[in-house]
Order: sequence, then structure tokens, then C-alpha cells
Amino acid sequence: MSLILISGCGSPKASDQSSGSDGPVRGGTLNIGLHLPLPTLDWQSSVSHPLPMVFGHVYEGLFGFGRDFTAAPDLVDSYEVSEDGKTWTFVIREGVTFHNGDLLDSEDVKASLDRWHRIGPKGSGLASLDGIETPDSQTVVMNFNAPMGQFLLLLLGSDENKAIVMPKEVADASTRPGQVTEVIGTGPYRFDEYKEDQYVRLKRFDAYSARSDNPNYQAGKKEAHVDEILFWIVPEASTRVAGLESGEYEIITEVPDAEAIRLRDIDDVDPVKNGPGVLLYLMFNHQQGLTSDINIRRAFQAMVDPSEITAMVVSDSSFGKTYSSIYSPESAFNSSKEPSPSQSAEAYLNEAGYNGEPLFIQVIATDIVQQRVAVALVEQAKRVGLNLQIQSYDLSTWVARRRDASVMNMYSSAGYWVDPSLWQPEFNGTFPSEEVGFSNAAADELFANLASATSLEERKVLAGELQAHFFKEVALVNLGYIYRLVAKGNSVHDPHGNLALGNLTLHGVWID
Amino acid sequence: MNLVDIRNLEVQFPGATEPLTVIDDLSLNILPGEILGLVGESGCGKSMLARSIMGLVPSPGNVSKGQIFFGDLDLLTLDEPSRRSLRGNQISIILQEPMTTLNPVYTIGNQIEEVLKEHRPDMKRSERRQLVIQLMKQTGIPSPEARIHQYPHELSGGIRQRVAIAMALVGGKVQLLIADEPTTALDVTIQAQILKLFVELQKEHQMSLLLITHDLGVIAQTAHRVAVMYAGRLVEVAHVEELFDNPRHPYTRGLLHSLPRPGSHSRKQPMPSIPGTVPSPGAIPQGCAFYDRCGFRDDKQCLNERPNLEEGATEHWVSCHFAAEIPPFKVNSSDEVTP
Amino acid sequence: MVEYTLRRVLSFIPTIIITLTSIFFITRMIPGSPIAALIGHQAVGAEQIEAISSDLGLDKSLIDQYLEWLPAVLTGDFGTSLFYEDSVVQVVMDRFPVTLYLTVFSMILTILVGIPLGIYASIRRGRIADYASNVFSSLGMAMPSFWLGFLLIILFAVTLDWLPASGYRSPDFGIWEWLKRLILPVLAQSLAQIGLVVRMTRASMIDVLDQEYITMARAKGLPESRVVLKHALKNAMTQISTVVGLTFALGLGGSVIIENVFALPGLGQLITIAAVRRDYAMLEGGIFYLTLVALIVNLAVDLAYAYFNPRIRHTG
Amino acid sequence: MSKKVFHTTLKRPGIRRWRLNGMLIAGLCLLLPLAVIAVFASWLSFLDPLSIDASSQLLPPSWNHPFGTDNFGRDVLARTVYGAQVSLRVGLGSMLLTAFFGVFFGVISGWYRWADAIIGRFTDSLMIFPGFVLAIMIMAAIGPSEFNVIISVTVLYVPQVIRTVRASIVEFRSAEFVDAARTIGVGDFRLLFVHIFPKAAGPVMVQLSFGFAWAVLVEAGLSFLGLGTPPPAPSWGNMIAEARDFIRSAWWMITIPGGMITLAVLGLNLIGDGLRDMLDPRLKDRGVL
Repeated sequence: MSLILISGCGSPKASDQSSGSDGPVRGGTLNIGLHLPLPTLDWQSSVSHPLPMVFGHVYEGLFGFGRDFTAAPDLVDSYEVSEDGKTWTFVIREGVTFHNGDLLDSEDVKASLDRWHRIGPKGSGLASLDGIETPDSQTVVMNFNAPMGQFLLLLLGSDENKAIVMPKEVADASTRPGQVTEVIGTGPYRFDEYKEDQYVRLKRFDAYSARSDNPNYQAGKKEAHVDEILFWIVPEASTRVAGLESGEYEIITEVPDAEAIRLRDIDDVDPVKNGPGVLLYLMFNHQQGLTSDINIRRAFQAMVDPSEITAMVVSDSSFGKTYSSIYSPESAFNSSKEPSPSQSAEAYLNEAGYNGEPLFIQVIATDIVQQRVAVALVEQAKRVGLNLQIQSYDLSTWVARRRDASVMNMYSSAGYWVDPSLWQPEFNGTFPSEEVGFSNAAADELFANLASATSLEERKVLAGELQAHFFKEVALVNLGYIYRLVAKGNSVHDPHGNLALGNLTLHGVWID
Repeated sequence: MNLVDIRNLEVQFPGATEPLTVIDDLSLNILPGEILGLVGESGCGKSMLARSIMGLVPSPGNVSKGQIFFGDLDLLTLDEPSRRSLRGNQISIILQEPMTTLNPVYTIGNQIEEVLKEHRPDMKRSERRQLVIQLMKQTGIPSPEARIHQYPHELSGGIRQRVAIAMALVGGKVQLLIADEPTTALDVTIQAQILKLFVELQKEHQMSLLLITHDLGVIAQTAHRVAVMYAGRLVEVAHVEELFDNPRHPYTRGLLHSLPRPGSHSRKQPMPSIPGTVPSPGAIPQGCAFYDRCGFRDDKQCLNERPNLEEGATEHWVSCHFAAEIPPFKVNSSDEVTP
Repeated sequence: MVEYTLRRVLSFIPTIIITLTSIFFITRMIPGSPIAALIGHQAVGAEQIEAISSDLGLDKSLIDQYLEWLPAVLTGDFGTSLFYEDSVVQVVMDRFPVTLYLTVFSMILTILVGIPLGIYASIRRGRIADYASNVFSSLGMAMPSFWLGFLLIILFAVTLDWLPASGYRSPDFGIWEWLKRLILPVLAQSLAQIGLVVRMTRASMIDVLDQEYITMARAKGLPESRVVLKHALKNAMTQISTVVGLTFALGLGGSVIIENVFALPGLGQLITIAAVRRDYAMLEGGIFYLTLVALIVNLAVDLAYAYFNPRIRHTG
Repeated sequence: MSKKVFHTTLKRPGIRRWRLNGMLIAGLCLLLPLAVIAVFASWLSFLDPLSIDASSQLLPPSWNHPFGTDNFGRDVLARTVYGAQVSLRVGLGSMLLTAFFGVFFGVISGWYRWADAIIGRFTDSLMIFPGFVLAIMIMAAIGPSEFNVIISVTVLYVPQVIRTVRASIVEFRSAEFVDAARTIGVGDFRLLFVHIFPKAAGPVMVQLSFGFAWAVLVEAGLSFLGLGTPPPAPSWGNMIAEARDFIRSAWWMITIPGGMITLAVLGLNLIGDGLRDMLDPRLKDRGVL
């Protein structure tokens, strides 16, 4: 597996090497320029972007993503799975304390998983859960009525909505989504203060009990070197960059890639290219309207030019990538590729009897990526005689319309897929609603097979079949991959290269 | 000895191509203790003359030539602070419209007292108050103690004008009071009262009064001497009886003809008026300003040569080439009104 | 004056009820439901939606909702924000200072620059200084404030690196840390306001300076400074104070966009986010308090008007 | 020089008359070229304002692209010109609607006392909200589109026009010619709209020209917030919003549309000033409003 970890300039962090001899410095405040405000403090109930970046340091799950984007044990000491893949037994590490001083036990894990299952956007993946048992204080047993080959990855919630663990009292008291009574986790930093739309302050949790194995991205030994982390909410990108340059922030998230070229030329600032590649893809209304006609969808498949789309979304070409697979280039499943369309878009439109009827792509007014994708798609559609128009909405209207089969045609989405089973929630027929979603017996069967397949080789084959099936049915259209840009001042040392991976993870990071 | 001696005064405003002259080579004196009436149609420069004396020619106009002596001070060469110390103190003015000459947002007490604050800074507050009330009494304002707390909009026109007069006199050292159409905006009955007040106060304060009006009747009642202005120039100056008995300038005669006199006009006969209109500052003929409207003009001298103000009879100055030839004045002789 | 003040304050009550009613019905016109925003991208069953809906009282008729809402709101209870887990009033009060700092500082700057400049232009009427101030104020009023904001960021934050480009820190972090983040927003906000106030001050001063009582004041021998500052200005203030009040209201409205440009966590930003999230309670509370400030300033202006103008004070 | 000027010698002859025409001319000089180019854009062979080109992204101004290109490789000059069309449409559309409703309701409320109470309440309740906030509320309620911007600008501006018209009508309600017209049997409607309103039209014209400028600003502001004309339409506000991420790397993307707004608004304000001095001398030297 090859990961693109290092910034686009290709020169490894000189500062890291030179200071390597000095070793990590303990202390200081790390100021982060964060691109979005927190919509809620309840990570369990949300897939919102900045939450993992902040609460990934406060909460821990049974597992975390390792450097290779497979599940690596975190709170779990050891685990085993029954032959049929239906019974999973976890032994929790001993001596782990919550930020309130209480000792972690199996009841906390059960209550947290129950809550995640109930309200977590990704928790719905536990649909086949029969029950959770806690035979003793360190053991959790989960029984499913179906094989759960993808279970560990599911627990990681695509790194957006992880199955985190909180004290039982908190999990039980926080019944409503979006409203957690207290922010208490087991992570190396504890939540200190959130000043609405201004900043979040985390402080080092001194009683943290780290694992003893090697640091491994979100798992392994997590070292907390800085005393506190201040996440400043700075939605304006240019402000984040200016703040980084002036030294106000040590690290900033979501840097417009247009800045990459300039930032490379600045001495005390390092741009960091962040992977894995994020797939941009087009989702359709499969049940009603023009897009329920497969030939229309195929016309889109044949018409799109991912290289142009990614060029429009990113301004620096090194941050875009055309790659004909729905699995991230950095994932273990990168071997299988999509075929090429067999006909031209015009031919498919002919077959569909298309006659210039308008089609709409709905975008969220505040989502720049969606907007840029849509602008590019509209122009590409124009070239083949497709009358595509943009409809711009605020988030909640957009969400509501997406579920409404009578008005929805298509929307674009973005995310990275490091395992085929992660596609299941998007294509199990209920997403975004039963009236709209892609539902298909062949796909269901492939997902079922994946669930019981435990060997990587077996899963790779199934992943290829799934991809071919999606392509044939045009479940989605691959619009290309983009990489994100994070930037840091060179007083920041990131010995494990965590800043180049996924959502901001600051374990092991220290400052001069 | 003159109180005021104006010599060859010229006031100009910048025009589109060349400056417009609104007062043109005007010389006039005011004697101590006299009431000098200044007559002329509106727009002839009367008010501008008053403002020239006050030193308040509105920008962008300016005095471009001449001298104005006040006693032996040449007002036009004085610096601004010295001029200011004369204004409201030794030279005061009363304007036409009592509605607008008082500041609506200050009490009248405040506005009268302000003059004292400026010119007699050593006075105590209570003394000032006292003086203000005294002056208000003198100008015939009933219950001044209450009035000083009132605002202009709470007073009638007549009272307001009395306030303006009190304001003009409160400095106590007034030698010249300029009254620019002080009664025009008032009811007829009030007019008479105010005029009477002027005459009384003029005697009492032993000051000179420059009474500016377009109303010859007012002049006849009050003035000692009269000056007649036309299109920025002085056309005739004489004692009041002399002027009314023996007007020499055709314009003056025209004015007198249009003066209504009891029984002098039958109802069928329209009241005579001077034909034509006053020329604007840019369009004054090269010769006599009154040329266009004059019944006595000739086409050579009057058209080309500007008449000088000359003393024909004793203390009777006229600016007309034919001053000597014009027949004696007879009311109702309509021969002279049409050119 | 006391009676006048009382009367004006009493007339405030119907105004507030009208405001609240308008806010209620306009915000409820907004399509999309708060539930959709609340549950985000996930698939949720119909029963769950109903449960949340009745929890929030959204299943009742609009009129019923209004009749329940108005009395509560009049006692200062805008309910609980769907997203902030806190009472609306509490959240609003958290943001209020930021908007207040922005608008009040802008207003102070506007008054300190606009009125003197307008007075100066009026007494230099027709001269170079007058034309210069006219060009300045016309440009100021023509530039969109948010664009000006970016120009200021490019100049002072990017090129010169003197001031932070945006963001906000509360005074707890130190006065300078706090103040330096307000300088550019205040400048961007003020320029158009200054333009307006300069023009209005100049115009009303010119009106006043042409009045006879100004000639009269000069004839009294008062120095020019007293003529302008005592006699002319107090008269012109009746008009100027109206404009200043209006400018403040415009500024409050404009703060929404300026807060957006400079990422200031104020009421304006709160309102925009609440509108996007369909957080009715938050939106209503936010708009109401913003409007309330405008109304209070309006009242203050009316009282100032009466103070400057005895005719109103006595008869109005 | 007329006689009249002579009579006003105390009030500085001559100067203003020249200046007010100067303002109108200056305003037209700023606005007309812009308007002409915008109206005839399709004939003037500009590039396609929507067509994207990955090979010419973020190019600085050059001979081929005098105003440079944006992050989609679109020609900024073409987008600016078509953006002018959006601004003109919004300004013109909203002011036509404003004029129609403003005059209608203004005349009615100035004439009939019963209507005055209702319309007055209504305008008051709209004018309570500070400036932009009502526009945001309305746009959030009816959704972003060019037509909706026109509606929301109209709702915001109509109360002011109603007030102006109402004031003029009230002034004329007791004028002599009105009584005269009534005695010869002229009907209310004819009297109001044929005889009275034309006499009050001056101030409305002036107000509409300022309203036009204001509409341009509001459209830009709403589009900037993502509540106005939806992308990819090349509105000036959109262009500024899109340029946010590029203020360091592509200055032309933000300076040009903003500069155009400034020029257009300046031109319109100057025209308003000039018109006001000509049509409504009472308001001479007043500012906008």
C-alpha cells in the first residue's frame, strides 16, 4: 500500500529531521485555525466535518484507524470473532480512566454503543445487532443475526461518526440527538471550553493511560506533548492562511489549494498534502424522473471528464487526480478499476429519447466543492446537449429535497472509501430515502457476501465485482479524486506524519 | 462730522464670465443722530449696502472697491476681531423677517444675553439678566421675566421684532442701527407701533438709524433724510421734505407717482407704475442705469455717459443729466412715466 | 419633555408587538423544516420525525403556535435553541457584545469623522475641500461594504501584515487582542455610514447657514466658531440626529454581512446560521433583538430630536 | 441672466445651476457606457461567461483576457459584462415594481384616510427591520433566484416610495385646483392619477434613481451571502463571493467586480443627485434618502 503522505513539494520536513535529535518538547499551546464551527458537541449524533478533528482527541473508540486505514485496536486489548462472523467478543484495556476520574468498564461501552446505534448516522449499520452482553467488567460480547465481516470498519464510521465511548451515565442521560449532557471521554486531551463560534479549548488529560504499542495514527501509543489545544473557528480561508503566516495559528485546516504554490515559497510555513484521496461522485434519483432511466445515467457516465472537474475543484493540479475506481487510490482495494463506457453520451441520450428536458443538480449554497463540481458538470453537459441546471439551497432545504423523489434529480457528494462494505449505507436502497435510493438485489447479495468474507483476498474480489455492478447500473458516477491541503508553521513537529492523513490528528505533535 | 462715510463703494459677485456688480460706485454719508431712509425696489442693492456696512457680504460676494468710514475707522481695512467688536455693539442691524431672524432652538433670553456675553464679558450673570429684562421692557415686551424663557415659536410677530430690537440695542453703545425692512412682514397696526418705537429709541439712545424700506410712506413718517437707490447706484439724496416736494430724478418721481395718496386717484384710473423692469447686474446700460425706463432720456448722453451724483440744490444730490431741465414735480402728471 | 418621553416610550409597545408578529410569520414562511436540519443526512423513520415534531410543537396550526408563542416571547422567553442546547436569550446575549462593539464603534467613528467633515465641507462650500469631501463621501457610499472589507484585508492584513485578517477574540484575551480584530471590520462598516453622514450634515448645515438667524448671529458680533457650532449646528442637529439614527439601523443590518466577511461571531452571523439551520427560535430571537436595538436607537433619536427642537418638545 | 437671479443676489447667483447639470452628466458618463455594453453584450462578441477551461485557470489580465480569468478559466471581462446585465435587470425590475406599487399605495393612502391607517401600519412594520435583515429573512423564506431578489428589493424599498408619494398627495389634497377639478366633476381616479400625481412625480423619480443604486448594492450583498442570484450566473456579488478564496493569488477576481459595483452605484447616485436638483429643488443639497 502506498500512501501519499508528504507535501507536494516532495521535500521531507527538514525541520523534523534537524530537531529529531532534540526529541519532543513538552508544553505550550497549539493554536489551530479550524474551518468550520461545531454544529453540536454531540459527536455521536453527527457526521459534521470538524467534529472528528476536535473530538478525535477527546474520545476514543474500541478501534481507531491505523496508518493503512484498517481498524487498529484502541480501547480494546484483545478481541475474537466467531467462525460465522456473528459473535464478537472484546476485552477492554484495564486502568483506562474517563476525564471525570471514573474507570472505564464494559457497561460504559455497552451504553455508548447502544446510543450510537440509536442515534448515530453511521450507527444504523448495526441493524442486525441482536444484543450486547457484558459478562464481566472488562468484556463486551456483541451478537448479530447476520455475519458482520465489516464490523470493525463500521465501528470507525468512515472517520466521520466513530463509535466512541463515553460514561454510561452520560450516554443514558443524553437521549436526544445533538444534545450530550457532558463531554467526557478517555482520550489524551479533555474538553475544557467551547465558546460558541469562537474557539474550543482542549487541555491535556494528565491521567491518560496510553497503549504501549507503537504510535499508529489514531491508534497505538498516543502522546500528548502540548498542554492545550485551542481550535479557533475561522471560517474564512484567507484569514486562516493569514493567521498561519503571522504565526497566530500553528496549524490550519482546509487550506484552499490555490495557496499551495505560494505557501511552498514561504520559509516558515509548510503545506501538507492530505490524503487519502477524496472521491467526488454523482448520486442520482434512481426511482423517479429522467435519471431513473439508465440511459440518461449512462450518458452522464460517458459525458463526465473527471480531469476537468477536479481541475475546477482544485486550483493546483497536484491536488486533483483522475482515477477510475470508487476505492481510494491509497486503499487496499485500489487494484480493481472501472471499465470505459461503450458508447458516446449522445448515443445514450438518443436511446433514452432525450429531448432537451431540463435536469437539475442540487447544491448546498455554502458548499464550495459541490458548487464547483456543479458548474463544471453543467458546462460538460452543455457540450453533449444535456440541459443541466444548478439549484442552490441552504443545507436543510437541500437535505429535505434530496429525500423527495418528485423533485430530486442528482447531487454530488464527496468522501473516501477504504473498504467496499463502507458503500453499503449509501446503496442499501434507503439512502437518502426509500423513494429515491438505489436498491438492487444483486448489490444486496454482494454486500451480504462481503459481510461474511473475512480474508482480504476474498474481499478484494468482491470489491471488484461490486464496482463492476455499480458501473453497469450507474449507481453513481466517478468524478475524480481530490486531495486536501493542511498547512503548519515549521515550529510544529509531526514525527509520525499524522497531518498528512485523514482528519486532523495531533497525537505525537509538539511545538518548539 | 459724519458717523458713517461711504466712499465709492463697489460690491461684486463672481459671474459666469465676468464679475457682476451689485453696488456700483456708491458714496453716502450718515450723520450722527439722524434717521436716514434708504429707498429702492427689492434687489436694487439696499440690503447689500447694509451688509457691506456690517461687514457681512455673503460669500462669494466681496467689496471690491471703496471705503467705509465709521467715525475715523475705515471699516474695510479693520481686521476681523475689531470689526466683530463693533458688530452688535456699536453697529447693529434688524432684519425684515422676525420669524427667521431668531434662532428657533434657543430661548429669546439666551439670544439677547449672548450679545452681552460677547461684548461685555466682565458682566455678571445676574446683571446681564437684569439688563436684558430692562431692555425688553424698554422695547415694549410685556412680562419680560417670563418671556426670556420662551422660544421664538411661542411669540407673535410683533413681539419677535421687539425682541430683535432689544437684541440690537442691548449692547448699550449703539451708534448706528440699521433696520432692513423692519416692518414689511408685520400687520399694519403693528407696523405703526414698531415705527413709533424706532423713533423713540433713536432719540433715547441718540443713535443714527439707517432705515431701509421700499415703502415711501414709512420714509415720509420717520426719516430726516432720504437716499434713493436704483440698480446698485444712488440716484438721489435729499432731506425728506425736499425730496417729496421737489424730486429731481425721474426714478424718484416715478416712485412718488406710484405712492397711493388719499383721493388722488379715481377708481377708474389705474395706479401709475414705472414701466419696464430693473436691469440685472450683468445688463446695466453703459450710460444711465434708468435709461430703459426713463421718460426724459436722450439717445446720446443718457445712453453713453454715466451721470454723476451732483449737488444741484443745497444738500440735494441727484444723478441725472437732465436734473436741472426736468419740470417741477406735480402729482398725477402722467407725462413723464412712459419713455 | 417628560411627558413627551413617556408618550414615545408607551408607543413602543405596539411597535414591538408588530415587530414580533412580522418576525413570526415571515420566519415560518421559510420552506424546509427544522427537523430536516436537526437530523442532518441520516435516514430517520416517520415516527421519529413525528415525535420530534410534536416535541417542538410544530404539529399545531400556525395560529395556535403564534398564540402560544407571543405571550411567552413578550415575557422574554424565546424558548430553547434547537442546536445550542441553551435558551435563545442566553445564546443571543453571548453574541450580542460582538455586534454591539462592531456597530457602536462604527457609529462612534462615523460621528467623530462624519459630522466634523460635513460641517467643514459646508463652511467651505464650493471650494476644493468641499469637492474633496464630496468625492470621498460619494465613493464611500458607492462601495459595497463587504468588498471594501476584502480590500482592507488585502491591504492591511495580507500586504502590510499589520492587523489580523479576521476572527474575533473576547476582551478576556487582552484589550489589544480584542481591539485589533475589530479595527478592519469597523473601518469597512463605517465608510459608507461616514459618507452618508457627511452628506447629510453638509446639506442640513447649508440649509441652516442660509437662514437669517445665522446672519443675525454674525451681526451680533459672535465669532464664526460660535456662529457655526452654537447657532448653526444645534439647528442642523435635528436632521443630523435623524440620519445618525438611520445610519445606526443600516449599520445593524450591514453588520450581518460584515460579520460574515470578518468571521465575527455576532448576532448577524447567528441569524444567518439560524436561517440555514431552520432554528426558528434562534432566528426569531436573533432578529428580534437586533431589531430591538434599532428601535431603541430610534427612540433615542426621537428624544434627541425633541431635545434639539423645542417645537416638537412643546407641541409634538 | 434673468431677472430672477438679480432678485436673489443675496443667495449667491449662478453657481449651483451649473453644478447640478455637472452631476447628472458625470453620472451618465459613468453609467451609460456600462449600460450600453451590457445591453449589447451579445452583439459585442465577448467570450462565453459560463464556458470553463481547465487550461486557462486564474490567468492574470492579458491581451486575450483583459480582466484575467477566474478559477474556472472563465473570462472575467465577459462575466463582468454579463454581471452588469444582472445588476441592471434587478435594478430596473425592482424599481419598476416599486414605482408601480409605491405610487399606487402612496396615492391611495395619501387620499383616503381609511386606507392611510392600514397602509401606514403595513409600511411601518416593514420599515422596523434594520436594513438588510428583512432582505435576508425574505430571501431565506422564498429562496435564492434573480426574480426573488427583485421581489425582496421591492418589498424593502416600496415603503419609502409610498411615504414620499403619500406626503405629496396630502399636500395637494386641499389645493385649489383639486377643488376646481372636483367641481367640474372629475372623478377621484382621474383626479388622482392624471391631475395630482404628475405634480408629485419629481420626488418619486429622484427616489427611484437612488433606489436603483441601492438595488445594485442589495443584489450584490445577497449574492455574496449566497442568498441572491444563484451561481453559475455571473452576478457581481457572486463573482466577489467566488473570489474570496483567491484574494491572495488572483487580485483581479475580486477587484474588478467590486470596482464595477462602485462605479455603477456612484453613477446612479450622481444621476439621482442631478435629477433631484432639477426636479425637486426643495431638496437641493440633500443627501440620499
